[in-house]
Amino acid sequence: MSDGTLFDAPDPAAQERMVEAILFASATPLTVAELQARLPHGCDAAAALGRLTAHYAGRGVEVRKLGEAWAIRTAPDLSHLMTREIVETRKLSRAAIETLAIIAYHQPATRAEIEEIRGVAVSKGVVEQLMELDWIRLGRRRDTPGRPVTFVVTRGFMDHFGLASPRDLPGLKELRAAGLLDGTLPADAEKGAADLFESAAEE
Amino acid sequence: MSDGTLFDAPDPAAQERMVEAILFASATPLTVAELQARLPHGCDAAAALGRLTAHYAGRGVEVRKLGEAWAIRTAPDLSHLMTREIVETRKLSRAAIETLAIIAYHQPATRAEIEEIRGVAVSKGVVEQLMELDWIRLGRRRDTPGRPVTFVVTRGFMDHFGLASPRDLPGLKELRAAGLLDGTLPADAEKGAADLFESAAEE
Amino acid sequence: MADEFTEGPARDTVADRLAAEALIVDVEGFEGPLDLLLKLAQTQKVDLRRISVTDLAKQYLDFVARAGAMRIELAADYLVMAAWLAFLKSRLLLPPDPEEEGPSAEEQAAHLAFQLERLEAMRRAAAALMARDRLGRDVFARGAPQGVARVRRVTRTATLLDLMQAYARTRTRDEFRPFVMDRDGVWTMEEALDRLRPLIGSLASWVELAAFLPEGWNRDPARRRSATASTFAAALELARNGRLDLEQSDPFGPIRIRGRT
Repeated sequence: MSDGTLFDAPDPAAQERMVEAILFASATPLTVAELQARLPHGCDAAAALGRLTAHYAGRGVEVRKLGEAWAIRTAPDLSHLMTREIVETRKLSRAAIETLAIIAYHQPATRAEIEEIRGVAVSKGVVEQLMELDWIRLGRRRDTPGRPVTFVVTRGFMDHFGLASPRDLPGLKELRAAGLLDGTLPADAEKGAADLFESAAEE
Repeated sequence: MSDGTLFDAPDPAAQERMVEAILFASATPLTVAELQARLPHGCDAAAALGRLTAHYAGRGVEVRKLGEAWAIRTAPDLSHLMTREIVETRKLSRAAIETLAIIAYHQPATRAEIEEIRGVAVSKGVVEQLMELDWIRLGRRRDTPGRPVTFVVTRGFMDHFGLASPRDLPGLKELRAAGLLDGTLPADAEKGAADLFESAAEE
Repeated sequence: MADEFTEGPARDTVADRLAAEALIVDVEGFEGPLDLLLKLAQTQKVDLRRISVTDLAKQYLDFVARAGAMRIELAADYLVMAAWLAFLKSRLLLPPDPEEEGPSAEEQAAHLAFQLERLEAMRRAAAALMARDRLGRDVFARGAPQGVARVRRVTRTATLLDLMQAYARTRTRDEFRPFVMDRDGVWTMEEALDRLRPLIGSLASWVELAAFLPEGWNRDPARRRSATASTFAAALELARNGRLDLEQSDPFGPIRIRGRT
């Protein structure tokens, strides 16, 4: 590529085509930074994404924001046509589903916090299963005695459940308003959870 | 779905959306017959495919016929976006850095002169590598029997090493003062290097 | 973490927990005492915040008694909860003791109600989450993703320090000396050329080549041989370049040169 590209960025339509090609080719969502890194110098990935999203509104596939990343996905109303593509997944146990929900709504969440909410010990298999599904991962250790590990949800989780932001978790506002998300958490833990949501939203 | 679909086929735009979603999600190209089989009754897969192909003309991906089947593929002119170059930076080999140093200190230097100082043959690969790095280039041919080619350092070399001129390189005396040089110098080495600087400066 | 929740079922050491887990029997599909309590609370059909904890405690204790009668081995957690509920129930029924430290019975009951409400809320949230349009079930990713081909390119780099160290190395290395030709007894062709070039311009007549040997190179045979050879080679080179003419009248006779204008 010549040095000229440093100064002559491709025109907006060309940038949109490029983002379209890259997003189409990827099965996993890509962040704006990742897109930017693959575009020629001088391109504005965020602006191109905006135009592309508008272009695909109402089409059979759509550009979706999934957490901090973007992907093209089939329109949900066409799922009935996709029976052949459905991937049969092992049914999740009630313990796994509840553990996942607790991590998603309370993240970062320690094992002790999950156990306190569910009233039973978290079995090792559940955490492993959720990690294997790439729905949860380890967060930063909690800065409390014992420095317990925390769990947070992943980009894969946002992708799987079609969430544009952690704020889009169903019923999050109501749960928070009812004081059900921060009841017995120590003050610092509460702050930590709030921070995570904030920083995730800012990114 | 009600029996009504038997009689009320989805409108053309809806059919195009359906074909779009199916082609997008399919792992393999699909024939018109296969598309037809997956669309609701009354749909015209070929017509929808035609509209979809036209819609994608000139975009970052295109609807392409592959044998008897159809698929969405990256536009050929954007295929370069699908490769990612990983640039790895490694230290220059000892042979290369020594050859470069001799050229820098003695330029213009012939291959025979470099070999005489290093005591080993200069490999073609080393010279090519230094040329590729744009650190050395061919100088004027030496006006001696055989008219051997000479090597000189380039502007790129000075930029990389932050030198205004190769004459700014510390001489052997300074190298020794800086502790970079210990051991005994051949009697004429210092003088020789100085002489060469002079002649290089004259050019 | 568990420490701050002292009023709950005690969770002590890992060993205790492991022992407890070994005893766990999934009684009628309940996942632990809190789950069972929630189920029982829901039968009261009131807002969980207004639940009667004394009634709930009674229901729970009845359940545990029933299980005991049926010789169902209950996990330790259930029994710990039963003991704690029996204690809480008795405190709730007695007038509060002003001397008592720590949370009041009402506070403990309220906290239990809160826990039940929170567990229920998390269950609803989990159900709502699972009901979303999910990837691979309701929405689909690209069926034929195209990977990014990775092209590895290696560039080399060096610093000024590397360069200086390399040069110092070439000028000092031990094996350096043996490769330097000892030039004391050698008159190189370059030197001969340098000597010849300025002289031939004014050379209009034939002069013997031997006259051009440098001074002091005539006595020592080795030095003379070197000087003769290099001067001869230099003469050939200059003749080739059209700078001089060369002649020899007979084999092994003297070689003479003349400048060409």
